[in-house]
Amino acid sequence: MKMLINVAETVVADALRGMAAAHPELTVDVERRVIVRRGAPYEGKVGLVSGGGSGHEPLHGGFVGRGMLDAACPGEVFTSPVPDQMVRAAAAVDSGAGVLFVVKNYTGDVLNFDMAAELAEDEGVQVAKVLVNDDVAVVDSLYTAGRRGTGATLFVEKLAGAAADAGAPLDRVAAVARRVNESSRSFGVALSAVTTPAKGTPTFDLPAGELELGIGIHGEPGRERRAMMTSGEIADVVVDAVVEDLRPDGPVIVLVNGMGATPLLELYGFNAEVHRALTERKVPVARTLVGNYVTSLDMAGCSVTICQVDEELLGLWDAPVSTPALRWGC
Amino acid sequence: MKMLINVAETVVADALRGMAAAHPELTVDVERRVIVRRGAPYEGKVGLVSGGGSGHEPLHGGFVGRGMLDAACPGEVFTSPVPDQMVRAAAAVDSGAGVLFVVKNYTGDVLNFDMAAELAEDEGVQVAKVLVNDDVAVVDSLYTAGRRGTGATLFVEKLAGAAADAGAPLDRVAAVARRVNESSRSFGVALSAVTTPAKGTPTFDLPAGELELGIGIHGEPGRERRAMMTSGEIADVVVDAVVEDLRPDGPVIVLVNGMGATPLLELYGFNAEVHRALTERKVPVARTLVGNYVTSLDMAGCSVTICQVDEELLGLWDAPVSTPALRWGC
Amino acid sequence: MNDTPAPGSGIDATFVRRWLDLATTALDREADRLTELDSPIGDADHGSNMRRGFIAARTAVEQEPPETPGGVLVLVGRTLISTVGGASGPLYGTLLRKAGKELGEAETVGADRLRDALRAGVGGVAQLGGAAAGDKTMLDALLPALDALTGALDAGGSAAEVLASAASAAEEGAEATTPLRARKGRASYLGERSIGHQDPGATSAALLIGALAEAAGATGGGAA
Amino acid sequence: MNDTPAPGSGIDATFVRRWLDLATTALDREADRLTELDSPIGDADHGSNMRRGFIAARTAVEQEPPETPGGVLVLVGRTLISTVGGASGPLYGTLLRKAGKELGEAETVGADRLRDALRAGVGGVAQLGGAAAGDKTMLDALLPALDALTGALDAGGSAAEVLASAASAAEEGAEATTPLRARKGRASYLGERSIGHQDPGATSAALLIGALAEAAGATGGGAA
Ligand SMILES: Nc1ncnc2c1ncn2[C@@H]1O[C@H](COP(=O)(O)OP(=O)(O)O)[C@@H](O)[C@H]1O
Ligand SMILES: Nc1ncnc2c1ncn2[C@@H]1O[C@H](COP(=O)(O)OP(=O)(O)O)[C@@H](O)[C@H]1O
Ligand SMILES: [Mg+2]
Ligand SMILES: [Mg+2]
Ligand SMILES: [Mg+2]
Ligand SMILES: [Mg+2]
Repeated sequence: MKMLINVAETVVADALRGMAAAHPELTVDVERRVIVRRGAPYEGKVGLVSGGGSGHEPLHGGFVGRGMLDAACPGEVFTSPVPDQMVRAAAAVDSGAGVLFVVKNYTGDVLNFDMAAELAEDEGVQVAKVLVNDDVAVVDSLYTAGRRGTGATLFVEKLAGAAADAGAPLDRVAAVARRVNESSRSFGVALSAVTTPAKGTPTFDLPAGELELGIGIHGEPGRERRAMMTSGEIADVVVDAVVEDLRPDGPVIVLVNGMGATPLLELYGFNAEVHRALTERKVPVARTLVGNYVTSLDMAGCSVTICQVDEELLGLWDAPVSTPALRWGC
Repeated sequence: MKMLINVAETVVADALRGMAAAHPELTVDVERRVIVRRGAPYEGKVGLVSGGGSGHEPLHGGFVGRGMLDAACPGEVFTSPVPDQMVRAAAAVDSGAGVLFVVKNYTGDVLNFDMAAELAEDEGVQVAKVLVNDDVAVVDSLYTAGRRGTGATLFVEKLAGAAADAGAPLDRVAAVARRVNESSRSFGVALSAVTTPAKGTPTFDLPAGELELGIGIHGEPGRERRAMMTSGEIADVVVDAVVEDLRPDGPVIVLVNGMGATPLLELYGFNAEVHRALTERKVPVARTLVGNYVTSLDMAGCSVTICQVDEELLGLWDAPVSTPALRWGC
Repeated sequence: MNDTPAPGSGIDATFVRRWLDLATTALDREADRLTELDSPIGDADHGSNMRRGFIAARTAVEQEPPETPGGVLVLVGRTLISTVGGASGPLYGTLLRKAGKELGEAETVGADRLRDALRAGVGGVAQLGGAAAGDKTMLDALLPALDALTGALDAGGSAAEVLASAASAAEEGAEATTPLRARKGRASYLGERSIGHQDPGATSAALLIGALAEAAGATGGGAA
Repeated sequence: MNDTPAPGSGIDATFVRRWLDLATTALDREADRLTELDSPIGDADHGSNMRRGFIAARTAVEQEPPETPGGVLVLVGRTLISTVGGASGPLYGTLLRKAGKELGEAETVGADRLRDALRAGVGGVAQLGGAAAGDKTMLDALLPALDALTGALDAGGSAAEVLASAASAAEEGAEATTPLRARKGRASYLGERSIGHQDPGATSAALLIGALAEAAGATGGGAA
């Protein structure tokens, strides 16, 4: 598999140099792997810090800016960052109002952010954490590490970011973040496997006529393999999965997310089917976002995340945001 | 090759339905294939209309909105639209101030837009045209159809759109568009071939250890095949090609563009090398845009476009824009 | 092909509609091959372009059948312009629109007028696209077809003979594009690398002329 | 391995540094295999994670070598936490940090203290990760190693013998993860589909214990 890289070892550092070059509104510490919103800490504002393995771009670095994250900590490809990064990020963005860690529910992320929270608190930063675990493909029971954090991360970062931007205190921002997570569900489908720079070959074999249902964002196989389906059939399966789990009784925001290599033309076509499927299931759609936002390197495929919203959450969604990858209202 | 589609025949119509569902700020005529900015025509404002084959998303439909296009006409995949679409679009956005057609230099686009311009003028719309032909990979001579229009289309649409937004008359908007085109150069590289929905298999064979230099955005092979290179080496080739042709003597805006399937992580890493290469060649970079903007379906690869800017053009670049795919300042 | 009588006294709207049917069938059958030819030196859409356009044209003609051969050709040409897009849409649309206009209001025309019509159409293509013989385009099938038709006509052949010789000339012309280096259309971007591939537009042009011979009861060029 | 004398009277900082060297070499050599194991049931990074961490740890120890075996282990653990990330970083970091802390300030310790250290480390892993025996994790190599070491010690074996039996137990434990269904870590997402693949973390744990035996002059577990 060909890649537009120098060598596998420097992929993350190279990308950070490139982010620094493209985004003067961000302070990128390439060596220590922390991306901070220029001007942070903002007086009186709760700081939002997230991070995770690289390979999901624009998540998280592309969401640093007004109305979303104050800092992001990119790990190696598909490898959670180390505590040092989050400790440094917390110190850089804490104005005294405290810091919220947005953590996707993976063993590695949880452990590293937990360690970082302890260390940051030792240094006098008040830290709250929210765990994002929206992926209904994972049967949440004693027998798994629990539901993965996927597309809902964007919703949590956006809505909690808007709350922080509006001046809400730490407990309030954390409460919004948790409510968003509880109101969100995701399900993903892969049409191709992922090739990581380190491995150089696809992580699994996916024959021509088949797809994987219930995949995550790390190139892991899903829960089930099926014969290839049409976009309409896939939308039915995916929408069923999220709607039956969330059982929304009000309007939702929908994220129709590309895994990285699926053309936008196809994603928009898929969005039409997702809307059709939601309408058939009597779920009103308040807002829609279509694009590659929570990706899995060069994987072809898509995921759908829905988040049920009330007036407050919808207002937070519509609030101004100005980051490399998500921008409106300012 | 698996695709997230229903059937090849409905790919464009499905995508338009999906755009309509995602973007209430656009009026999407799915049957007649015209995407119009809601509220158009805007009193006294020159209308900007573009279009071309589908498969390059977000170009052009994703650039409809304030400060950029008033309407876009998507053709079939990799097939220029038919005149009826542009005639309808022109009628929908003309406030009496006239309409500028932004046309990428391909035989099909040129012929169809020319026919449309004649027909629209018959209907009383004043039409100006600008031909975008920035691709230095095409040896422009009597023996080719001339340089292709690629990445500079984004610059032309953005800067001419800003001029129109600021109230400039048609001849002035057209002059800006032509100046932007003349100040821009592009060069593209493919790491994989394209698979169109209609064909279902890659348009050409690209073995594991090789890449194509000087490709366009329609899955055509390039001018030359070479052994795979590092991102830094590719940046040197690409930057040499555009800089030696444009010979800029002032600051440039850079578009580091993904062809569709190259992960954003790699694109940012490539951007670092492009900046390095430009700096080594003493070309100052005023602004940078990194992302998938002028794509070629599921092609892996990238292109670089530079546009030399003066104060005026830079101001037009920084002016507010609010479209699905490009948004800032408002 | 034995059940389609030669156009006897002349070429009428029914003849042109038979041609349209045969051409549409041939393009539908050969669409994948045309797209395949458009892959190494193009953008892999010529077959679907032509199929889409001719199916739309046939539908348009069936819905409101014009009464003159010229009327049918003009309607086909207009429909191609409105439904195909790409380079081939305006070019083939112009070919047929100009040819139809040349035939005027006549209800029946002879092979000599057909030659005039083809000449007008081919002239329109050359003017619009700016290509010349040897540029590796549809003209490299159309021009030899026009020449052969003219020659056979001068030699006093029957309509079927005249069209059969046009069909073989078109087919030979299409095949002869393989060694050429493209100078027009997107194949020209490839420079030297365009050599060694048959031009898709010349190939579809040969199919269209073949269908003409077939409509006249000559052996079909549908197998071009 | 014949040139590395058994640790005679006890285990000192030099011994632990020898272990670190051997472990780093083994992980470097086996990195691709570990990543390969992490592909069907994980995210294809375990080998590069472990190699990156141990190379950093060896560098850290070389730059400022601690003088006690506990000191070396604590430094290795801290470095892993600061350089690996993922699940394995905090878990292996905790394993070695806890083990090192258990050894305190002693300059030389016997095999019994090594057992105590391993027990403390393994306990730390279990507590941090919440996994139990049979969950298809690194614990499925570490727990059998601890048991075997304890048993061999009780039976009065030499340090080399004791560590050799720990190494074989770890290796058997790693192999025995194949039929298990994962209940922790990202392999657990796969449910039934995690069955039939050897756990990468258990495999790297066996390499680490193998390097311990190797450092003591027993035949190397580096080939786990
Ligand atoms: N300037 C031209 N003059 C005549 N024929 C042309 C010209 N440019 C392209 N063609 C013909 O059009 C064919 C391609 O048609 P098609 O694939 O449908 O359009 P596009 O190139 O826009 O994808 C070419 O094979 C060639 O025969
Ligand atoms: N909760 C846990 N307790 C113990 N070991 C675990 C746990 N979760 C994962 N592991 C171990 O970690 C290994 C994976 O490590 P690695 O691939 O480096 O991290 P990640 O899963 O974050 O990519 C697994 O093979 C397993 O042995
Ligand atoms: Mg990982
Ligand atoms: Mg085309
Ligand atoms: Mg074509
Ligand atoms: Mg892993």
